[in-house]
Amino acid sequence: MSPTSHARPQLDTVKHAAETPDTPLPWAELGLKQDEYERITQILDRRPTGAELAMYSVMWSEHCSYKSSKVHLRQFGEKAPASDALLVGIGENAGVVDVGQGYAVTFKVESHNHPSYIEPYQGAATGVGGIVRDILAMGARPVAVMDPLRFGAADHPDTHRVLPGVVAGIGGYGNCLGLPNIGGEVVFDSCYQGNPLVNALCVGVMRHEDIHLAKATGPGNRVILYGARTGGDGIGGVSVLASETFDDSGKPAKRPAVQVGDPFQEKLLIECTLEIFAEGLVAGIQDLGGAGLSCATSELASAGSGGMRIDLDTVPLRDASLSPEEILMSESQERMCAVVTPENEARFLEICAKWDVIATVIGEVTEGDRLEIFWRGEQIVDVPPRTVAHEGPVYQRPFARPDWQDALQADDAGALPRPRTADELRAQVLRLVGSPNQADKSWITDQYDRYVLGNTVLAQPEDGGMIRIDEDTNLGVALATDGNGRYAKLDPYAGAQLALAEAYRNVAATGARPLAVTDCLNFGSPEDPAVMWQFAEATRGLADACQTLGTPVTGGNVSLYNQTGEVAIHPTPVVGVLGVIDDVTRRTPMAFTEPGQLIYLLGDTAEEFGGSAWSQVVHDHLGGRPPRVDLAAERLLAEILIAASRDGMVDAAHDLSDGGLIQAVTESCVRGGLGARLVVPDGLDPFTFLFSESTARAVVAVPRSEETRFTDMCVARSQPVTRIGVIDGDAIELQGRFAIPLAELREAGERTLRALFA
Amino acid sequence: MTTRVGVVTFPGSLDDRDAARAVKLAGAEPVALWHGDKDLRQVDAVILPGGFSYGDYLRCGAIARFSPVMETIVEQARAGLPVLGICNGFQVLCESHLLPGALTRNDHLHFICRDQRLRVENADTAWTADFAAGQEITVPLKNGEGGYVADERTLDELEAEGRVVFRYLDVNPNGSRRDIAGITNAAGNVVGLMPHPEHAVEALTGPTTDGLGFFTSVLRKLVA
Amino acid sequence: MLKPEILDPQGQAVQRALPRLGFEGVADVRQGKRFELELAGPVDEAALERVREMARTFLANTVIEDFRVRVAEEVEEEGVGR
Amino acid sequence: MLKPEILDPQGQAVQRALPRLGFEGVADVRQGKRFELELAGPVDEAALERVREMARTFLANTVIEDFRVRVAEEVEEEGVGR
Ligand SMILES: Nc1ncnc2c1ncn2[C@@H]1O[C@H](COP(=O)(O)OP(=O)(O)O)[C@@H](O)[C@H]1O
Ligand SMILES: [Mg+2]
Repeated sequence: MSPTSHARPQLDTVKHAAETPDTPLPWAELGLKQDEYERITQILDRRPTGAELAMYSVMWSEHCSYKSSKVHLRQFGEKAPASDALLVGIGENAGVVDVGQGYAVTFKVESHNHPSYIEPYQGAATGVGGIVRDILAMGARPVAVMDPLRFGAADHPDTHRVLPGVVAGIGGYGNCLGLPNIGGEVVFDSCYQGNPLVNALCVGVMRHEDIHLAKATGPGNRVILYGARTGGDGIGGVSVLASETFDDSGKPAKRPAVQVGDPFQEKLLIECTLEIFAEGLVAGIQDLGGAGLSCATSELASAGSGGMRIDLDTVPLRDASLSPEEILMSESQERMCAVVTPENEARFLEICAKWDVIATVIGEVTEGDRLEIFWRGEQIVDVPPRTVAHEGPVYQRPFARPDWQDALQADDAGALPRPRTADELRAQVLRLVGSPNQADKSWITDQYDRYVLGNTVLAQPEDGGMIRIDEDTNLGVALATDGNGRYAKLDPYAGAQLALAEAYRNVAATGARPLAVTDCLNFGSPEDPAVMWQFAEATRGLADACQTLGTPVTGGNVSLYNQTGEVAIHPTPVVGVLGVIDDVTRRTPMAFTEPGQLIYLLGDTAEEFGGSAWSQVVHDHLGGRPPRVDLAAERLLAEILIAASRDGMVDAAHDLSDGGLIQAVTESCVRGGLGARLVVPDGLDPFTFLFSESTARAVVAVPRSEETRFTDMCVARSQPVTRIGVIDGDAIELQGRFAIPLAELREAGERTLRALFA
Repeated sequence: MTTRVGVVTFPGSLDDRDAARAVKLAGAEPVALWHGDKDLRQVDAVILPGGFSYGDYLRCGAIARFSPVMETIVEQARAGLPVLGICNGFQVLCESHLLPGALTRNDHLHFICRDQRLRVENADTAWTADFAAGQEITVPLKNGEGGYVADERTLDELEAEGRVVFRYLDVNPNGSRRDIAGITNAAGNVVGLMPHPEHAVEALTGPTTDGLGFFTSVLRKLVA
Repeated sequence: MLKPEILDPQGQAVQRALPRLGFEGVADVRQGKRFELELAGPVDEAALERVREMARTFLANTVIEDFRVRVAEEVEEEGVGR
Repeated sequence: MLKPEILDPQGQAVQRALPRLGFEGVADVRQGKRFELELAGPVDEAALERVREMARTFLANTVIEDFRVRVAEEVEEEGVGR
């Protein structure tokens, strides 16, 4: 299926294409639909050359063009809340947020799902590499990464192939780059069996004046490709791997679909690029990710004035046998493309040489509005770049609420048998705490460096990761990612809002003020109207909730076709929230560390078990409705948590999410090495108290001296607050019902993943 | 006159900024040294920081050992210049034969990042004088190839001469022989260890501030 | 060994270092793994077939690696690396 | 290859995994590295001596590793691994 393997003895130049209108081209194998191919011939007013076809096919793939999702994603812009914080919005490599004191922060989450299933180590590693380059391309120094992950059933043999490889790949790449890993997620569910989700988030910091955009302007300016040599990696990877459901046919022989990452090269690329930025040497810059040079050249040209000329022969190759089409499509990692004025060219190349980074002038910005590419002196591409990069196809895919949705929602988890005795209650607490999704994740997170750079204030297992960005003023940012596919399956609109609400709450629990959002929307095939409905509902839900909470979506990523045959994964919107904290020394950790401090529950608890961890662990059940979304309550709770942190009224805070109150209290106790005595509040039964997953809740530890001030503040602001116990001893005791030694809880939580994977 | 402590940056060094911060917090002046430069810029001591020099390809520290800056460091270390190798820096010191033995793949085959308790066995080196012998400290540990190995004769010699400077407590995180976390040369000016004292210098970001002692030790030694 | 078309960052790092160490004239370096297996029984064709199977399914990652099975110091065996 | 007296956790992990995968009868596994060098010039005794030197000083860490230099498919060379 490589374009060259078709009988085309002669170089397919623009001239040749014009003269041979009837030559058949493999557009279908390249993933293009008939009408898409016809549009290309209309745009060009002739048939495309092989090279042009290669470019259009990768750039018009689902992965690069967002053709199925675009019409829905628009809402993120249309409904974006007014925010002074947004410096760069959706559409650039990543959004940029003002965090004060002249600093700007850029962050984004992206998927590398399909490659990570085929080759877990390299797939995950290059996923980290790709997102880091996105952040770098904005002008920022990357300062931390996170990794929201979803795998099939924890005890499934294939999970034992995929998980260790993915974790080693994320660690292998991120650790070697010197970026602390400050959080993420690990979720097991058999719906991800053939479609694990490997999402990666990177956050970077810069000064306002350092923001760089991906555009090529100024005729005569040099286009410089720098970083690794170009090899045959991942050719067709974008269209075949990321956009179509797996099948083995049509992969080019001898052209690996798998890309291999070289984190050392990327580290050099980062340092070299930052030095280049510091000297103000670039006019525009773009990373090379999916679709490689096709993407970088067409996007740079399209976002700029339009004209660019590239001599493909100058591209440094790792494999001399590559055809020009393959060079254009190659996804070799660790490459960047910069636009540089002629005066700055020499200094640019000098800095690259200092860092041992290969840099080559491959072309220049031209007058006019055509992207022209030459090979062996002949022209093989002559296209309007906008048609490649920004004016791809847009689909209004049909969507319809699936007919099973009603039955699923009617299957209420509230009707499941509940524990009747104190012993049953106790046993179910231990089962919950030891279940793979709630269990301690340190077997995984211990494989990640959380200390490097020396600015990590909070990292896993805290609610959010926190990074100090100014060592003198103690300004910092906090980040959390969340997504609950079970909730989203029950109600995609609410599910997306719950993902946002949880991440927002996690950030607030650390004491930081939530500012902005990134998201990775992982769904099944958009060609299935039911999946498309889930997608439409989730995006609508997320956009609405972002509007209400005042946190704009700044960027993200869509991953479709996560399905095996007819069966799609649970709709899984993963949401990352970024918050700012003026003084990181005021952060609120999650650990209960002071005996005698009081434990308060913030928020209201109702009987809400649909999609809950309890229903999954104890009954293997998914049905009913997810917990009610209450964004006004989330907002109030966040304000309370932030004020309490700023004014030193709480020593610990931990948000409540899956697993409910008992899970949160267990985590805070285990982390602090102290037990707790809990009392069931009036009006609640012990089961609901322990396991309900009502939202907008958190537990806090309040020093006795602050008790009045804290509860007064809550009452004054109408924040529901209930005293539920005291930190004490070495067991968690539910008064009058049961006590579980802390050691037993710790052991139950820590044993699970080690037993499965160590 | 402030004491100048050089921190070498190899391509792929990661904890160089952390080491420089630690030097500063201890009251000395950090001086950036570049791998391609033989000149040590008149520093009074040198730190080889953690990271993945040259990607740790081939073997950890194997390629860095041949960099121009190492030529001068090896020479001056033999003449008494205090040198501290942390993690990757320790690996470079072993590859350079300034310290005996080698560091191999962790016995459990995973990278591991944890807060590690250590015992200071030798408080007489240039980098440990501010500790008391037998003192227990906690600093982060993070490595994939931190298993210390040497032949029995070398191990016995290290023990006999008091050149085991740190030993792992609670758990041996990587299969190091005799729980060895760090060693010194015979003169006591060159020290290498796998754990990262530079990550334990601020209460805000480290598990403890036990790591500061390394950097104040060398300062005191140099001023004295 | 990594397949020839797969990037080998380790081999490249070694190759780049060689001239600096004064070793010229090395046109290419690739780095791979080597396993020495000691079999309990006789090294007959059946045993070798088992070893090849082991290599194919476990020792090598045939998504990105080729392999060869060889009997030490004696026979030379070409494996089916893909 | 790691010297026989040096613990080889990778080889051991492989060996432990084999029976679980249904491969019995492997008495010992050791894992090492393999480098394929392509020389620009002729592979004569002088070139080989240079390669041996390269192995001794750089490719292998002779504190813990032995090595052998071999000319592909033709001559077999025993290195001086210690
Ligand atoms: N893959 C991962 N990488 C890094 N940190 C992780 C990963 N998975 C979970 N964590 C961390 O473990 C902690 C607990 O995770 P989780 O229970 O999902 O948190 P929450 O419910 O508060 O969102 C969090 O600090 C989270 O960031
Ligand atoms: Mg949380």
